[in-house]
Formats: sequence, C-alpha cells, structure tokens
Amino acid sequence: APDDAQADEIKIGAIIAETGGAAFLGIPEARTLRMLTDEVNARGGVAGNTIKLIIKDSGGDPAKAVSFAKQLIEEEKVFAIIGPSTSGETMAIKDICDKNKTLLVSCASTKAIVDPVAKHVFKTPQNDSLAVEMIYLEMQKKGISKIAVAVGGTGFGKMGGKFLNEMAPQFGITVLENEVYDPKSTDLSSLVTKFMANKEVEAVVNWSIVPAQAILAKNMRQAGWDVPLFLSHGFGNIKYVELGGAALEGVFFPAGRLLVADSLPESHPQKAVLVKYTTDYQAMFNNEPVSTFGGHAYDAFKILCKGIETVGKADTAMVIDAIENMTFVGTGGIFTLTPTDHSGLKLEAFEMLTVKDGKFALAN
Amino acid sequence: MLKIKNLEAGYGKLRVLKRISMHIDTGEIVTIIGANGAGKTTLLYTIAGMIKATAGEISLYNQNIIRTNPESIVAAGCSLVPEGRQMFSTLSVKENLVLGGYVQRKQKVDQKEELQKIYDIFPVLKEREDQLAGTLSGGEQQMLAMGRALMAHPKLIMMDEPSTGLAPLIVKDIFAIINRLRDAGNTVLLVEQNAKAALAIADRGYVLETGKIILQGPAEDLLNNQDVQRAYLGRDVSTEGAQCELD
Amino acid sequence: MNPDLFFQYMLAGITYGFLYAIVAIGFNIIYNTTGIINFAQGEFVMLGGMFAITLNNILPLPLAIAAAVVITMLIGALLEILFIRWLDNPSVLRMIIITIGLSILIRELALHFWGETVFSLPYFTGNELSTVSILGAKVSPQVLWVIGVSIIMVTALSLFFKFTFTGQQMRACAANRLAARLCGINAKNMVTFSFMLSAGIGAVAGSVISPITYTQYDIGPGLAIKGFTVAILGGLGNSVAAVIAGLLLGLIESFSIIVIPLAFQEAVSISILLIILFVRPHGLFGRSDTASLKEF
Amino acid sequence: MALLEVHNINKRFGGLHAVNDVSFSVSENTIKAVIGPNGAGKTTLFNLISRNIEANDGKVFFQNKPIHSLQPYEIAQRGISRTFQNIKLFHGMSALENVMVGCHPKSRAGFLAGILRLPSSLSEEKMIRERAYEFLDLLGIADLAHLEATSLAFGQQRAVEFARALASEPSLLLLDEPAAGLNIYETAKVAKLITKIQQRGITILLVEHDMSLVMDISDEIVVLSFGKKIAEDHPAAIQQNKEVIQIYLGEDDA
Amino acid sequence: MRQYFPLCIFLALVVLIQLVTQITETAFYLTQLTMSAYYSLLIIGLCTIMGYAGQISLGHAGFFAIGGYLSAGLTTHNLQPFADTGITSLLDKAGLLVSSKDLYGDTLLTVHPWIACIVAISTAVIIALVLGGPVLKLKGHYLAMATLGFGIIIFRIAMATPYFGEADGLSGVPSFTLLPGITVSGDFGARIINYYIAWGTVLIGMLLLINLVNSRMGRALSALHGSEEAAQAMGVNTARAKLLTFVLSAAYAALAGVLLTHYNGSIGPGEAGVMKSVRYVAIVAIGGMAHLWGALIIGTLLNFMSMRGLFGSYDDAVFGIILILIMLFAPQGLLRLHIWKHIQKIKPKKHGTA
Ligand SMILES: Nc1ncnc2c1ncn2[C@@H]1O[C@H](COP(=O)(O)OP(=O)(O)OP(=O)(O)O)[C@@H](O)[C@H]1O
Ligand SMILES: Nc1ncnc2c1ncn2[C@@H]1O[C@H](COP(=O)(O)OP(=O)(O)OP(=O)(O)O)[C@@H](O)[C@H]1O
Ligand SMILES: [Mg+2]
Ligand SMILES: [Mg+2]
Repeated sequence: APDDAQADEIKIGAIIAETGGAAFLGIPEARTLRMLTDEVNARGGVAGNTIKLIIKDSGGDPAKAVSFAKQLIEEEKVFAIIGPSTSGETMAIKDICDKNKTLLVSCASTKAIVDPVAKHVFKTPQNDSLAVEMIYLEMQKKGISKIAVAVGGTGFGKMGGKFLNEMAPQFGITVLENEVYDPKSTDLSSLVTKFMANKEVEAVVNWSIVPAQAILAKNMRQAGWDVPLFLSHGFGNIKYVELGGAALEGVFFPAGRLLVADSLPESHPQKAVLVKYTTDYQAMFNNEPVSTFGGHAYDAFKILCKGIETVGKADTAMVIDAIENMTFVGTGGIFTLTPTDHSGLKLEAFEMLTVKDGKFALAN
Repeated sequence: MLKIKNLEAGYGKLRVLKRISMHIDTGEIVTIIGANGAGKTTLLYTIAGMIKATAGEISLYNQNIIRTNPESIVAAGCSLVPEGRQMFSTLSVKENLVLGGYVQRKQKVDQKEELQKIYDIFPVLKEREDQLAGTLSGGEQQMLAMGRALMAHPKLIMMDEPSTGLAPLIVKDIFAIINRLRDAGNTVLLVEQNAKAALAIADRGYVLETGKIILQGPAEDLLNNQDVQRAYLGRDVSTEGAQCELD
Repeated sequence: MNPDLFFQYMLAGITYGFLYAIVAIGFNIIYNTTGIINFAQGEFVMLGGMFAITLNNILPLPLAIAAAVVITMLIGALLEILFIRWLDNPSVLRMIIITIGLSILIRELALHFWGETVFSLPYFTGNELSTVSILGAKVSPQVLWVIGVSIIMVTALSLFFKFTFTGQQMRACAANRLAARLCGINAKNMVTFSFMLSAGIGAVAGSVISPITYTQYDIGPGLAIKGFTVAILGGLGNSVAAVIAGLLLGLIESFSIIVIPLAFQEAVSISILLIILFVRPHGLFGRSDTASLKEF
Repeated sequence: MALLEVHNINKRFGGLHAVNDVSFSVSENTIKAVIGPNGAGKTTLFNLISRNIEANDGKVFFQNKPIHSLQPYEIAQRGISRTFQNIKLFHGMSALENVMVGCHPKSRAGFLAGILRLPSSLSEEKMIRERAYEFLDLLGIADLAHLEATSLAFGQQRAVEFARALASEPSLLLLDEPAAGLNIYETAKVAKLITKIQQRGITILLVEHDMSLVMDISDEIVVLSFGKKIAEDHPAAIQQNKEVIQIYLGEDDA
Repeated sequence: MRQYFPLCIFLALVVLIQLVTQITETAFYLTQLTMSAYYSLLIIGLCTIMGYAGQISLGHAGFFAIGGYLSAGLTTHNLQPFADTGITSLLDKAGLLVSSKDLYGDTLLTVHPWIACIVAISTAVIIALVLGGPVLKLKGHYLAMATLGFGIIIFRIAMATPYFGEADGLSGVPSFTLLPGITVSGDFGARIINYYIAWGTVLIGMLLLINLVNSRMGRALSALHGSEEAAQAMGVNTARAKLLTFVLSAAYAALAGVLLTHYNGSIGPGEAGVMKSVRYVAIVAIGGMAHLWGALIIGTLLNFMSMRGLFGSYDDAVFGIILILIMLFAPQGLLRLHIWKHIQKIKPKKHGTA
C-alpha cells in the first residue's frame, strides 16, 4: 500500500488491450480513462490529490498482464489498477492484486472475478447472469421456450453460454443447440444451417462481444430464417448495427442505458451521467460514438475516485471499506456495492433494447 | 570488341582477380586456361556483370559496361554459358530454351524456327522437350545450357567449361559447334579444362594463375610453350604429376 | 439429411472455399516469381478492402474499388522496391522473414490510420437481406460475386503464367534467378511486378469479400493463414489447384459442423489437411519432381 | 564371389526406360568403369545402387547380402560411399566439416553422448578431426580446410567431395565423374589417387567421360546405352568394340 | 573447451545483473528477466531444429502450450469432488496428489506439480515423436504449413476445451516446489531464487545444446541442412536425426511452458497462438539462424522489453521494424561476429596464394 502521509499524487495503473484482438474493448476504455484523468486533475484532483494514470497496453495477453500487474504494484506502487479488458487477463492477475493488497477494478464481465469475492477485487460490467435473466424474462413474455445458443469464442461468450444453459430450466426454457464461433469468423452460414435444421428452434441467442456477431445475424436472414434473435449486452456498439444493416432490424438485447441516453426521461437518475459522458466523449474524440466498453472504464474510474473522496485519502483498506458501502450512479446502472457483492449491479441496470431504423431504441 | 583493363574483382574481402587486362577482337575464339581456383569463372561472371568489379574497366564495343547490369549486357549481345549449368530446373526444356531467346523478343523472330535450329544441333533436347530441365542427365543439361545461350543470338558468347561431363563424341561436336559459331561471325570466349582442344581451335589464349594473367599470345605459341605444356597439356604428366602431392 | 439442407451446407462450403481460394491466388503469384510465400498477402487483402471503403465515401463503388486496387498495387510495388529490390541475392528465408515484418508493420500502420473499427463495403447487388435461391438453398448474391471474380482471376492467371512470355519469365526467376539474369531477364523488375500484381489481386479479393467478412485492420493474418493453407494443400504455384483445395477445405468445414462442435472445426479441418499432406507431401496437385528440385 | 552384384535392375521415368535390365558385378579390389553417352543412365544406376532412388525391379547384393531395400544411410553404413555428379556439398560448413561428416559411418557417438559430452565422444571427435585433416591432405587441399566449402572453385569442390567420400572408409566407392571440370594435369592426379585408393583395398565403381582416365586405370568397363548394357569387357577390348566406338568413343579416340 | 568460455561469461553476467539490481534496489527487473528466460529456453530449442537442422517449425508455441496447459490443468483442477472414486484415491495413496487450501479457504485436491510437470513434458515429447515422423518428411513451405497447422490445432483445442478454460485460459496455478526450498513461484519474496532457477535452467539448456551442435550429431544436423541427399549418402540417418532434434526442442518448449506457467500462475490460449510461433521463428532469424547465442540474447532482449511494456502500444510495430532492419542490413543476425571466421579464412589463404 502506498505511503499516504505525503501523497499529493495518486497513481492509478491501467492494464488495457489497446492493441491485439481485444483492441475494440481496450481503445474506448483507454480513451475514457485519459479523458477522465484530465478532467479530474483539471478540477484539482481527488481529495486534493492529482491522479497519475499509467496505462499499460497488454495486447490482451495474460502473460503480459501478469508482468504489468507486478510492475505497477511493485515499481510504480500504484494505488489501484483498472482493467484488464478481458476476463482471462483479469483472472490471471486477480490473485496477484489480492495478495499484494492492491485494488483491482476490472472492466471484464466474468462472474468469477467477483465470485468468490476477493477483498481487493471489483468489477464494473453487469453480471452475465443478469443479462441472461433479462433475455429469458423477455422470452417468457413472448412465449418462446426452445432456443439455440451461439456464443463468440471469448471469455465473454464462454460465460454467457454457461449461464444461458444453467439458467434456462428456471425459466422453463430448453436450449436445443449450442455452438461457439471463432471471434475472427468470416462467415457463419454453416452454423446457421445447423440451427435451422432443427425445426423446433423458436429463437436464437447470439452471445458475443466481437464484430462477428453481426455476421451471424446477417447469415440468418440471408438463409431466409426469421426467428427472433436475441443478443447480449456485449452488442453495445452502434458500429455493429451499421455493419449488420437491415439484418439487425428488430433484434433484442439487454443493455445498460448508455446507448439510449437520449430517450431516457429527464427524471431518470442516470440521465445526467450518461448524457455528460456521451457529450464529453464525443466532443473529445471526433464524434466517435460511445460504447458500453468505455462506460465500464468510466464506472471503474469514478468508483475509485468516489471511494478516495469519501475517505479523504488513498488508504487502501479504508477505500475498500468505502466502496463496499457505496451506492454509485454510473453508466452501467446504479451500483450498490457491499462486502459480499463486488459487482453491485442489479437487474434494473438493464433495459431491453432493439434496433429500429439503424438506431438503438427501447424495445418496450 | 571486348577490352578489359586492370580489372579487379572478388568476393567480399577476398580479391580473386588482380589487375587483369585482355582484349577480344570480333570473330576471334579466345581461350582462357588455368588451374582450379585460378579465377576463370570469376572473370567470366565479372564480364557478364554478375559480380561487380572493384577496379578497372570493361568495355564492350567501346561502351564501358563496368556498372551495367547483367540483363543489359546480355541484351547488348554478350551471353554466358555458366559453369554448373544453372538450369531453370523446374521448367521444361522447351521453356528453358524459349527463355534463352528472351532478348530476341522484339526482333519478331519465328520461335519455332529458332527452336528447331537448336534441336538440329542437339537432337536429344528435342526428345526431352517437355521434361523438367532439373531431371535431365548431366550431359543433357550441359547441352541445354549451350542451347539456351545460343537462343539469344549472342555476338560474343562466353563458355565456362562447355565440355564438362560430355561424352567424347559430343565433346567433338561441341568444338565443331564453336568453330561453326566463329565461322558464322560470332566471337567466342572459351574457358576450358581441355586445354589442348581449346588451344587447337582458338586464335589466341590467356593463361590465368591465381588471379593474374601470366602468359598470353597466339594459340600455337601457347601450345608450344614449355610451361604451358607442362602445366596444362599433359606433357610429362605421367612422371611429374605422379610425384606431386601423392606421396 | 433432406436435400434442401444438404445444398444449404454445400453452398456454405462453397462460400468458404472461394473466400479462401481468392486469398490463396495472391500467394501463388509471388511464389511463382520468387519462390517465397509472402506473409504480407493478407495485409494486401485488408488494404484493398480498407481503401475501397474509405474511397467509397467520395466515389461510386466501382470507381472506389478500381482506385483501391491501383493504390494497393502501388503500395505493393513500393514495398518491394524499398525492402527487397536492392538486396543482392536475398535468400528465400530472408525474404520470407522480411514479409513477416512487413505484415506486422502494415497492420500497425493500418491500426493507426483507420483505428480498430470494423468497416464494410455495401453489397454490390442488393443488401444484407437479399438472397438468391439455388436448388432450394439460399445464398447472398455477394457470394456469387466472389465466385465469379475468383474464377475470372484464376483463369486469367493460369493463362498468363502458362502462355504469356511475361508469365514464363516470372516463373524463370523463381526457378533460377541467376540463370534468369543470364538470359537477359530483368529479374528485379519481375519481382516488383509480381508484388504489384499480387497486391492488386489481394485488393480485388479484399473488396469483393468485404461485404461478407467485413474489413478491419487485423483481418489479414486470419485470411492469410487460410489462404496459405489452401495454396499449400493444392500445391504451390497452381491457382486452379488452390480453388479445388479451397473448396475441399470449405466443404469439410461446412459439413463437419453436423458432427463436431464448431469450436473444434478448425482443429478437425486442419488435421484432415495434415493427413492429406502426409500422403501427398507436395499438395494435391503439386508435382513431386518439381518440388524435389526446389531449394525451399 | 563379387563384392557388388547387380541383377536385372530397372528404372523407368514415365515413358523413359532409363535403366533397362542391367546386370553386372564388381569384384573385390578392382576398378570398374561405367561409360556411355549422355543420358545413358549411368547416374541413375548409381542412384539405384546407393538407393537415392527406388528401382522398379531388380536386386542388388553387396558382400553377398541384399541391399536393394535398405535406406540410403544404411547403404553408407554398410560401406558404400559415393560422390555426386552435380556436386552436393553441405553449404554453410567448412571444407573440413564436410569431410568430418564423411566420418559419420565409422564413428559411434550418438545423440545423448553428444548432448552430455561424454568422454568417449570427445576422444572420438578428436580422432574424426585428425582423420578429416588426413584426407584433405591426401587430396592436397588441407590449406582450404577452414573455407566454406560451397564458395570454393569448382575443382576444389570436387576434391572436397572426394575427400568426404573417402573419409567414410568405404569398401566400395562410387565416383560419378570425378574428373569433370579438371584439367589434364589434375585429371592425372585423380587417376593416381584412384589407383592409390584401390591399393588400400577399396573397390571402385566409376563413371567418367574422360577416356584417358578410364582406359588408364580401370580393370573392367561396362558400357550403357539408352539404359541397356551393350558391352562389358577389359579396356583394350572396349576400345576396339565397333558399337562402342560408333555410339560413344568416336573414330579417332586416343 | 573454448565453446564453454561464453557460458562462463554468461553465468557471470547473470550473477552480476542480480547483484546490480540488488544494490540499486531495482530487483523488480528480475521479474521480467525471469519471464524472458523461459521464452528464451523455447527459442534456443527452436534455434537448434531450425537454424542447425534447417527444419522450420511454425508450431513451437503449441509445444509450449502443451507444457503449460497440462501442468496448469492438472495442478488447478480440484479433484476433491472425486476424492473417493477409484482412480483418484489410488493416486492419492500413491502420493501423487496434494491437498491445499486456496485463497478463499476451500480445500483443493490436485495433482502434484512434479507429476504434472512430468506428464506435461512426456505428452509434448510423445506428440513430437508421433507428429515428427510424417511432418519432418515434408520440406520447405510444406513443412512450414504442417507445423503451423499443428500450432493451430493446439490453439483451437485450448480455446474449445472447458478443461483448459477455453478463451479465459487457466489461472490460480500453484507454485511448484522443485526441491525443498526451491520453488517456482511468482511471489515477490521468491523473486531472486526464481531468477536463478530460470537462468540456471537456461544455462543448462544452453550447455546441452552447445554440446549437441559441436558433436558428431550436431555436424550431421548441419549436414542434412546443407544437403539431405548427400548427408544420407554419408550414412546419416537423417529422419532420425531430425526427429530427435525436433523432440528435444519440443521438450525445451514444453519445459519452458511448465515453468513459466507456474511462475505466472496462469496461462492463456494466446500462448499457443500462431503469432507467437511466428515471433519465435523471427527471433531465431534475427539472432542469425544457426546461432544459439544470437537466439538467446535477442530472445531475452526482445522479450524483456516486450514484457516490460517498453514500447507501449507499439510493441508489435517495433518488433516488425527490428525484424525488417536486421534482415535488410544484417541478414546473418545482429550478433554473428565474423571476426573468428575472418581470422581463420585469412590465415590459410595466405599460405595458399604464397
Ligand atoms: N562465392 C564465392 N565466395 C567466396 N570465394 C569464392 C566464391 N567463388 C569462388 N571463390 C574463390 O575464388 C577463387 C577463384 O574461383 P573461380 O571459381 O573463379 O576459379 P576457376 O578458375 O573457375 O576454377 P575451376 O577451374 O575449378 O572452375 C577460388 O579460390 C575460390 O575459392
Ligand atoms: N527424375 C527424372 N525424371 C525423368 N527423367 C529422368 C529423371 N532422371 C533422369 N532422367 C532421364 O534419364 C536418363 C538417364 O539419366 P542419367 O542422369 O542416368 O544419365 P547419365 O548416363 O548419367 O548421363 P550423363 O553422362 O550426361 O550424366 C536421361 O535421359 C534423363 O533425362
Ligand atoms: Mg570455374
Ligand atoms: Mg550422369
């Protein structure tokens, strides 16, 4: 833990995949962190301390994440680490951070990051199980009970697949088909054909975070198959909608409210946060649309700041204490963190969204 | 037509050719003889532009070609039949020949006729027309290498040990061909191990030893030169050669 | 299996096959001239797609593609001139390693130029939803574009290498560069030309497949590996063989999903390829006598 | 019985019958030459004996044991060594190292012994090195020992190959055109060398187009033409053989 | 003995670096030095099969992954739920299992790291043996393709198998006590000892390989690299020589995988990725192909810089540039000093021409 007696600068490390296969996660995350650091420092810092952000590009490689975590902890003596972007990397450094009493706020979604709870480890993305619940509730409403599941071959997809299968019986749903596709897929028509061959399938869930998820949607429609298609909260990027074009019209997916900030009523507690983040981000980065991934980094950074502000200094144990008793309004939802819940988001963090005329819209 | 002055060349730091000066006139057969490793091949490659000279001059038709690339030298009418044959081994015999005629492409020559001329000289090649050059027998490859060079209609043709690996009958043919080439107005620079045969048809000769020209002159003179006879023509070979280094 | 389904799988397989083959063709050109596999070939495909997409913002589609092809060809030539042309007698391995380095560099430059975002060209005909029915199976018209373009390119290239003088010269350079020079062939120009040609073909490929596969700065290696696999399986240097090998691989991949989870698909298809390679060490259509005469 | 016996060996390349039912034998401690026009199948015959290529049918016996289904390296281990018409030196290795590889069949140290640097392998290594020097010396190229073999001049490369083949201390040595590219003086040296090797008890089978060499040193000559054996006799008889003169030697050969 | 001289210098350097970091209180550098040591172990093995024997392998990351994943899988998967089933209890009685408590207080029953290590390396060796036979018959690009294919297969299996954690890989890999007091572990407290374990392993590995390339077998390898046909004609069983070397290099890669995985406490599928293999091959090329020291030094430097994140987001770009520059201007490798060769070349030449 850093020596806080004379701390007028708080070092925060970030291990982010700015390059490599997960760059589509890491780049908005890194941008958001840089933007927020400047903003906070411009306002005089947190509890009187300026923040020094040290971003390490892991390229999505767990071995590098381990190396960087050790560097940040030991050499830089950072107060906390934000990231990594992927669950594999996070799991690789979870124990290292916990053993060495350094806060870790991950931007990856796997439930295993906070279950079992490690004292020093938190995460901001919504739990997959909640998103699954959202989808299954929607299916119940629509009277769908037999589904096929395709997941992208990443940590995100893996967890989604796990929960989709585990939770299906609770909702009276049967998963008839399961497939994992390569994140770098170029075409998925054989997968679609296989699903189609099962005439009982009433809906498809496509759980993925990678661009290839748009390919699956396209291939389904091209094969002339128009069962309802549900996507995960990893569909959080308007780019994917542009890619899928007409094929993505009418899909359903649960998501935080970041993507539909404009359509929220003024009274919604998240509205101000979301609109500010969106306008700031777009102003800073050339109108680049916001994605939920950047939002995860936003929440991680803000939770840390809020914790430090509450305590008034960067004392690890005290800040953890503060975070564990915190309610925080972020981009992903309203976090209620407790000693046993280091994720803090509930079902109401989600809305069910759809795509209408090439734009995100509330489904109901 | 070819003039060389104080030429130096080598490989990296190794200096192989040392201040070589020589000349070849149009219509001549000139031969270079010398022991293994004397630098004959190096000299031919340097003339052909494949090895960059470090000093000196080479002029072909009074054009300095010391900085010219090999392609242009061939186009200027100077072809090399390289040592070790250098086939396009994965191409057919016919394709090898056609490529040999590459520099003639603008001359609107009749390719069939051209090929036939070569096949007349080397009938085996006709039989092997579609075989991959790399699978030819050693002698067949040697013939192909010569045929390929002839396809370019060179005015100066340089041959690096053309008789290597050829059957005695064919060797005679080769020398006959060289004679015919000269009669047809070509100039020939011939490097040969078979010094006797080479000097027999050549007009003039040079003797190369460890990168230097130590003797030169009309072929007959060289044939009659004591040293040449002893070193390259096999006079006294039975007595002297036997003693050398073996015991 | 009912026939509809069978044809649907088959069409999927054919789609994959041609996607792979169209990338593989580019490999063969440079191989035929230099005897090397150009590891940056995937990047040519990426660049073609990217330029076409960028230019399509200001130009109509056909013009954008044409311009992208030209630009990529120039880049191909430039790369060769800067990084290979001036080397004296570069060994095969040296050139291969240089192309690996180039592929990394181009990808990084593309990342900084276009960002990590995924792009796509619009469908040449119709849109994401349009389909063509063949024997009861449905397929996007863009697939027909890919097939058509591949077939045209393969035919043109085969004729080019077999029958044109330039084609022969290019093969001569690969067979024996020294001899090629002694025949008066400007081997360096041939190599530059082959980089240009294969960059152009990569760019065409990158444009036609973009609506199907999307284009991103890092699609190169994935496509290149498949293209390389197919080029090798067919027997290097032979574009027709690459198409056949591509179809074989595509069909294996497409039908394998019936019995094997998709996640293992590539492991299985590559295993089958390896077994084929063990039985036919020079690819399906490669000549063993040719191969045994090659230095690498 | 003869050292090497070849029975009805055949090799076809597509439509070409490169070696057609050839039989002959080589007696211990003799020099036998194979001659014939270019493309007659001489090199192919060598390749069949050394098993670099697979025969279509036929048998080969060496020291009364069949060797026609062995691997090429086993042939070498049995005591048959060879040189190549298109010189095949190990590039990237010095002349000395090339010759040291030649000592392979007559040395033992295996993979493990090498990795662990067992004392036995060390002394063997020393012996190999000395032996290699000896052979380089014998060929008169000891001063080239440390040069990269493939950068030597043609004739020097031939000598290295010769030394390499000798280093394996074979009972039978196959020489494919050992004098090609050598001048008359050097050729004579090679002739002397070959006889000297023979005196050491090594049997020699030789392909060569240089008749001065062949007629001088060989005890017997086999003539091939278009893959067929057309004659087998003593040099003097071959020189008089009409057919051989017509297809190969030419009228006024020395 | 002359070839051992560099080894001694190297050993001294290893100790010196450690002492310097101790004095300057920069011991944290040892973390990345340890990691790069393990990658270098793989690279020198690859250098032997590729540089010396001339057989390109684009699949060595696969062997690394086999080592790392098997050892990680066996030492992390909890056998407690099966504690009473036949095989598990049998293994337990044989002392092959260890029981421990994880960070959260649950009891874990896992395979002993030593057993896991042996299983992992043997598996890699067996796979290399089985694969090597047919694969090494291939040449040039076809060989490159086959080994690349092998790498892809391993990558896909790691990605698709729940036992290996699919895309997430495996984490929570316990430390590995080699001998009492000598433990491979990523704890900050165990850093110095781990530095010496890693470099000790590399040094021994290097010693063995230096012996090999200077032996009769090593010469046979270079020979078959030069001309396989001629090597056979000289009595070299080329197939066997290639296979043994391939297996040896696979064992090096697997050992590196095992040790690094225990050191990091985790492994991800990226370790088996094609790009990793390509990177290893490129490093061997930069080092000068048939040059163990070059491979070792370049491998260590590049991996060290990369693991330190020295080039930030330009890690790959810098690597690409280095690769191109060296291939353009120093194709024999950066570290191939010609001094010795020149001296040897010039000396006899003078006698020859005199
Ligand atoms: N590529 C090379 N690199 C370094 N040295 C070389 C190279 N080629 C030849 N040499 C050296 O240059 C010298 C001359 O070689 P060159 O090939 O010109 O001789 P030559 O007269 O043609 O001999 P031969 O009659 O045997 O063909 C020799 O000492 C040889 O070792
Ligand atoms: N791999 C092959 N494929 C096809 N034909 C071949 C192959 N190898 C050799 N040949 C042919 O077989 C015949 C015999 O070749 P071989 O090399 O044995 O001849 P040779 O008697 O050694 O001739 P030379 O004296 O010219 O070396 C030749 O006509 C050659 O073209
Ligand atoms: Mg020469
Ligand atoms: Mg022959």
